Amino acid sequence: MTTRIREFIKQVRDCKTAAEERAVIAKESAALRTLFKQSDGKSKAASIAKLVYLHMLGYPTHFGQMECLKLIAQNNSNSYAEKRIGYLGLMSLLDESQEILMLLTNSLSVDLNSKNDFVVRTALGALANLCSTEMARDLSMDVRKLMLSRSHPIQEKAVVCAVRLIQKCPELAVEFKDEALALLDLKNNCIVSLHGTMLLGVEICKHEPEAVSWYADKLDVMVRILRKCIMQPVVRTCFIQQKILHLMRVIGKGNTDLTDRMSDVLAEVASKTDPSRTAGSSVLYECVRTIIETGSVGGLRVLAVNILGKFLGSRDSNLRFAALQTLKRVVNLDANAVLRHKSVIMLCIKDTDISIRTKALELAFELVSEKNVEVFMSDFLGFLDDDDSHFKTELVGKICLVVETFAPTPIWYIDIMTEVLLRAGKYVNESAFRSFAALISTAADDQGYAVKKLFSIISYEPEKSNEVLLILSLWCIGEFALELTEGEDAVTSSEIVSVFDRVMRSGGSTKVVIEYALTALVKLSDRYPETAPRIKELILGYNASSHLEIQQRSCEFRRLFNHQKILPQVLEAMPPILSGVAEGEGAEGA
Amino acid sequence: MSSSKDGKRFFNTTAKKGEIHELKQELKTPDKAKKKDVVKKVIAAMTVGYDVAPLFPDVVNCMQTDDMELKKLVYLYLINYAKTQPDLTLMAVNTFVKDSLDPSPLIRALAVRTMGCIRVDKITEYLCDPLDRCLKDSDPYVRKTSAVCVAKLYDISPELVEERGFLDNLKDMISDANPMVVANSVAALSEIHSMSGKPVFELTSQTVMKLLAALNECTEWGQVFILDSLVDYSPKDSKDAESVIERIIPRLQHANCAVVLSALKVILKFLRFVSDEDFKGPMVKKLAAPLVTLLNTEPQVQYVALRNINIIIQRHKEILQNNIKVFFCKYNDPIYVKMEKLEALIKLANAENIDQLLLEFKEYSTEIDVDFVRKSVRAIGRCAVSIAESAQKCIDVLLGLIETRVNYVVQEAVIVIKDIFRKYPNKYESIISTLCENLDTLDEPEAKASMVWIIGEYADRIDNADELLETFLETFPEETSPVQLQLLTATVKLFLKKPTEKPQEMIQLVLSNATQETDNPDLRDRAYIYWRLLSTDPEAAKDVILSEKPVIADDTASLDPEMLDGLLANIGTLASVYQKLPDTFVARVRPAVQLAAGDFQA
Amino acid sequence: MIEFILLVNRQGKVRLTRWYTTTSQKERAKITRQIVSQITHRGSKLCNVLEWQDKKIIYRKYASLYFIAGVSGYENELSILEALHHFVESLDKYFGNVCELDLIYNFHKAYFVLDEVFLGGVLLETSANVMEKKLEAQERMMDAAKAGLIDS
Amino acid sequence: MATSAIFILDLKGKVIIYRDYRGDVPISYADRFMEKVADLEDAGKDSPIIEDEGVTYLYLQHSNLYLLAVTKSNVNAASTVYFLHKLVDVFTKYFEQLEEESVRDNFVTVYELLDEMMDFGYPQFTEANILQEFIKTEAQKMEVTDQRKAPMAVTNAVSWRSEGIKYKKNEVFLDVVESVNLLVNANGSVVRSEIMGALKMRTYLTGMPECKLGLNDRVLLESQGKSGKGKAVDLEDMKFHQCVRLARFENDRTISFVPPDGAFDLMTYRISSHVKPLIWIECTVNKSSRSRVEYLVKARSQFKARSAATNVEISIPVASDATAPVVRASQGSADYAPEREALVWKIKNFPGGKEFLLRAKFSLPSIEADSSAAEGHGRKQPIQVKYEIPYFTVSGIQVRYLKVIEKSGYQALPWVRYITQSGEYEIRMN
Repeated sequence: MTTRIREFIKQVRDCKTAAEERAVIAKESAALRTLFKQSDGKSKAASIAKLVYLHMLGYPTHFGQMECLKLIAQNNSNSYAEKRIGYLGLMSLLDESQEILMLLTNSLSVDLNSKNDFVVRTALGALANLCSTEMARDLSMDVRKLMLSRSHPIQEKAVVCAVRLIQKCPELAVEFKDEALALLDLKNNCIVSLHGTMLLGVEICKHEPEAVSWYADKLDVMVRILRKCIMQPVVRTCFIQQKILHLMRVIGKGNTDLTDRMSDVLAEVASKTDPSRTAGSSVLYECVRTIIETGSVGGLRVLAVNILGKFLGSRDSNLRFAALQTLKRVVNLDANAVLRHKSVIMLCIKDTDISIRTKALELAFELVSEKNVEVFMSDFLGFLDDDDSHFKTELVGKICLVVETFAPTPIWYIDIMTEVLLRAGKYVNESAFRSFAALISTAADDQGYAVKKLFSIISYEPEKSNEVLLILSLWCIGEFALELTEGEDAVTSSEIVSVFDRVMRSGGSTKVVIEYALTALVKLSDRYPETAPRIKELILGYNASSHLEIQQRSCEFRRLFNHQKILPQVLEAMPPILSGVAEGEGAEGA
Repeated sequence: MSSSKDGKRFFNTTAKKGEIHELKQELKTPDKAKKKDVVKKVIAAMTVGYDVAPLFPDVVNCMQTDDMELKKLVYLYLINYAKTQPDLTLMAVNTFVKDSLDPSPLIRALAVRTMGCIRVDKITEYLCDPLDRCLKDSDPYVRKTSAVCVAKLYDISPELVEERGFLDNLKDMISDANPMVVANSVAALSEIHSMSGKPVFELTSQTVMKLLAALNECTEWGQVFILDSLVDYSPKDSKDAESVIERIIPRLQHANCAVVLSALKVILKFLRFVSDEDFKGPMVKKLAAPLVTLLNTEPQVQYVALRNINIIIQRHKEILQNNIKVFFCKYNDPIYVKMEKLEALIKLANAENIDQLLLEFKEYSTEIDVDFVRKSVRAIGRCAVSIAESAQKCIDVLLGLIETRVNYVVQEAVIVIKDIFRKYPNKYESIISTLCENLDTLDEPEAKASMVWIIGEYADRIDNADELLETFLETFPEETSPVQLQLLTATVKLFLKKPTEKPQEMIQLVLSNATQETDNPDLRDRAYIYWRLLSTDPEAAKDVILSEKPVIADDTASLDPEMLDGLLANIGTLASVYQKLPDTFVARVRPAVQLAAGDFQA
Repeated sequence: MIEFILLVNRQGKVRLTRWYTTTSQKERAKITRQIVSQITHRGSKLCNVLEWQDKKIIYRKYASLYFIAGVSGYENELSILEALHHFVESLDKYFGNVCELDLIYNFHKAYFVLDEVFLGGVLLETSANVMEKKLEAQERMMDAAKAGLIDS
Repeated sequence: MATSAIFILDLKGKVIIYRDYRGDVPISYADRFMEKVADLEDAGKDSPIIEDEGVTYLYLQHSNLYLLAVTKSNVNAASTVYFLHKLVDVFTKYFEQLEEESVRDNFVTVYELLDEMMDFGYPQFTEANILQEFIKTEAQKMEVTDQRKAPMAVTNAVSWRSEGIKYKKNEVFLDVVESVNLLVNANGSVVRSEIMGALKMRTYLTGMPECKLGLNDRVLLESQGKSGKGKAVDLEDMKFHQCVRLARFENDRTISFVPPDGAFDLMTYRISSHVKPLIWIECTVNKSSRSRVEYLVKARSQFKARSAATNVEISIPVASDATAPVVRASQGSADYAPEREALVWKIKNFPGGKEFLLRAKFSLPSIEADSSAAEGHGRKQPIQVKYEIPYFTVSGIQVRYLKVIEKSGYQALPWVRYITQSGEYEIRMN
């Protein structure tokens, strides 16, 4: 026997442990399965509601999916109530990946054409929430018809449903042209379906380039409605205003004539909206985005940037977040205007709120250029000791990128990157590592500087160095060892080999480190023949390694020693790595 | 945002306001029973995370009481908030000192115990006199508490401990008549010894005798302290070692698993000093039963035991070789226990038990937990590599598993078969065709790299090796480095073995991909070296690249002997669970000590 | 668009959930757990937007209940916040001084409200008053169809 | 070297009790712990010992609580984990049920106990019966005793028994309980079998009695040259309660002890010699279509007809989404237990040398469970069997004598019972 739903919920709530809960659920699920099997036509609505509850708690409900369909397909006096529960069940239990949806299309089609408005509305809701590409194609005609329904609630749902169908099946965008534009032509524009109409406009424009001009022709209508909205309390109209502003942004992008025609009303919204409550500030925020994205110039843009400045100085962290996010877009248009807020932005990076910090960090990096990179970098390096690993990954990734793009000199590049490798090597990704190697390989004059620096770092405590620092250093030493054994603070070849020895023995060294070490060693043996016996020995140690690549290298290199004649040729200096050769390469983590 | 204010309207429950103030008023009550209730409320609030620090003076005022329970509550409060209110805590000192002179040993001990937990410099000085007194108390309960207090004090101020000579007190207490006092003193000394990095506490054979005497009589926990300290003692000679072992061996019969493991640790260490093989042999046999019984405990304890067993059998495989059945996985074993049992089975596999083991591994390979299944497949491969005479059987099982076509099973099988090929060259290659049927299911780097290697290595035996490799080459730029490296080598091998038109095209493509089209320095190095070899001296290239490779080493006993010694000395501890030496996961407690250690190195 | 709406209490118990993208049940549970553990640890004065993987998590707390929206793309975060508030107001009007227990025992009704406010990942009804009328009408329709189909 | 703090958390990770011993792991680490546990569970890599950024978490779950020990040093993990289990024992003795509510209701007692059981992170004293003499819950406080005195036992060599216990009638009850663990492969071959034995004692004795127990232990009998008489057993690994003098046992295999008052486990032992499975099950599964399944189960008793197994319960796994099984059994009753995903077949009395049959039919839903939704426990359930056979031990172990000597010279009556029961009795299914 199944229990009444209220009692069932109470039973579940009374469970003290997860095991107890599982037991209660298992019993109830078994009872439901038995009930579903008895096809006595009794109402199963309550059981479907229980399924929704079970699903919400994360338990399997697959056994009840067919029941939902059966409930929907019923057409008797109770059908509205039962259908509604049936649809609720499906919307919770299913997602568009399940095949059972194929069976649903027919029921939906019937219900969309029902004489009962409530049934139509429920079906529209289910379609919008569950829509798959096939359903979108099969049912688009029904929806188009309903978009012009005289019932407002139906029309409203149909419009949003259309948005959803286009999302699922973009080629439908054109088909909705007539209805979409007709909505804007309706007399006595009812504010209610306007929201959906604008949404639909945005969606159609996204997929159909032509559509921008259809809507551009309707700009006057939009401006008129927007003006009307401004006169009313913002809480009532904020969503509509935002959507109009959004559509204006879409059609105005790159069209100076159109943006000129919008500028008055945009200025009006920007100056007349009261930002003290979320409803108002959300409109203001949307307006600013539209001004900036459409590329407005002059006073209007100054107005927009000033509003963002106010947001940035606000005590409300949501406004600060919005400002940081939008200023990032302003940087391309007018970096100086944003740079004026630099101190506040840097302060935000130290905020206690990770959301604000990450956004501020992104913005700060947008601001970096050749001119100011050194100043910014000293700030950035200061954040390296942060203990949030997500933040640090972001930070290090961005530092590497900036260094690569704006480094004034190779020496500076080398200094900054070694510091980053030393302090946060495990956050340096593979592509940054490769760019750094490429830089060293091309900066002929500074290779000595780089290799000496790296050698001194890893020879101090090789066991404690991180993998990226190690492989970079080993590779550089293998390639540019000659720079190391010459000039001031020269080291001997045997000292170099000793460091390799330590690195390879250290329990913490990974397979990749050993691979790099082997190749570097074989190069060294050619540069410094006196080290060859010792190196041979080291290499030999790996010839029975169970790791494929290590064994292959060890065996090959060992054999190579038998061909002394060709060694110098085979192991001569590698050609410099020209940067940007491998744009498409997957940059997996180091 | 202002609308968050109107948000308060919804879903609201009654707000708690002025609670602290209310408690403050209530604490003033003269009624003793009521006072205790209020302090309980304060502690309850503290427990759920309210900041009740503002009540500090009011709570401390309740400290002078005859009510034991109230006193304990106030002390508990003090421990929590002393740090935030050092000055006010000073107010409590007098009561502490008074309590340390109380006629009741429970109160004396409580005072000393609590004072040691208050980590406020100013207080610490006041602690010394009472501590000094209590270390010599007539009641053993007070003495055992005071012994621990010395360790507490050392943690706050090592200087004070040395100044006041408390270390000598502790050392004297090893001769105490009460076993618990001995045990706590030894625990405190051991910790101080390792914290200070100085030879504070060295065991002599006399102390060891005293400890062994106390061992029989103290609580189970005290036994653990004593046994753990004994591991630092190095016996004078074989006889000395034997006599200690004989005294400790009864501990293996103890119901407390920590006592058993710590006893094992000492015995295993001391056995290394024993030269008499007639003593050693039977002794080692005695270790099996207690280890096996540890597998009939709670899962968490089993886990610790299994991690330790997996260390012990790397040195003494013989102990458990005849007991493999106890490591068979049961339905209710948690996954962490199953994984460790499996590991033990792999380590204990030999030619005699392999048939039975293969049946088990096969059973596990059809389980649901992916990691467990993978490890089971890998286990079969590892057995094939380590037990030559069973390789064929293992391969048969693996082929059976490949037939299930379960994606991750196939990938894992490919990975281990590659190792089998390298262990037994020219023996099992007939199965290559079966492997080749499953190319399209491979999507993990390690499995892909293994398959590519197999194709390259046996290019001359696989008729369509070029076609197979070509399918992998299509995605060369997107592959991970390990796969790229294998593709590079395999293509070179193919070209050297079959220098026909197609391989020639392929080698061009790979070499240009791996030199000009990449910025991976390692891959480039490899490719250039191949390229130069091929262009300067193709015969040498053949000699170098296609050279015979030695049979791969068996890495079942993966730890090196030095590491293993370190872990064996740490049986029962976290180091054994992590299978890492303590200094790799324990942060140095004291910066001062760290400096000293640095000095020592330089 | 809004990819999902989530309503959980401070202990992480799910009270309402609606997903507008294809996500397996296991994935849903995982995302829910991760988000809840992050959000419940955030102080009350921090901002109501949290960047998480490729999404923005926008949430508001009402007493012990969190109303959460997972959003992808270039959305107006402040607008989503206002929309969540709008949803809460609708619930309040419908249940009359709504409390967590209403949502627990009448979860199906709460879903009906949710599906009138948000549809397919976008805000549907923007007026609280119209909303109230619509729900009332549906309620009458339900009653007319069959009284007490689901006991409550 | 020692535990930094002990936490008691609810299942959502909310701190109920936090007892800080060392001040180096603050309360906020409870959050990190919960995140880590959830992450590992998600990845199917749960472990009772977790390391994260230099802090180690050792924990176990008991009813709706987590008991958690944290440390930053290389602690004795065995000791710490075992200590957590001891905490469960002690709290359970104190509060009867250890769960969120009982901890909240008795939090003052919990703090007092944590104070006495551990000092500076070193485990100290965990004998519940002695602790109860000077730390009492609200409910126990009615009887007034002087709480200002620690019982002698806390620091005594005999730390498990107080002095001055008095009984009018001196009695000892000894239960010899043997459990048979069995693991059988799907093909019917016995993979593993062993006997786990326990001697459970309840003593009601006056004063400080000395007890001596004699068993038919082969090693002992042979050393005394008595191996010829009667049957002797090989007790492989004996583990004793801490009251037993281990050194004495090591010397001459004498089991001598001063018992605690009341109930305790005197010893456990293990015998891994092969035993014939006492109840044998065969199960044939017939899947006629994707959604129709039939089971045929045979149960046979393989012990002498004069004994009988009681309360036999055979649990046969079925799919978690099975619908309405139809079950027929030749003996006893069989029911579908969805919470166990099994058919449970109960037979009250199962005499030796008999065979019974069970047939079951059930269907599965036409729509298959989304594999990701079925939170599979990652294992295939075996057939499990429970039973008890009174007046019988598989090993043939016998108590030869139990002597009680007390200086007052009273006579104590020993009562001995034998029983065999199923242990982990698993038969794997295909």
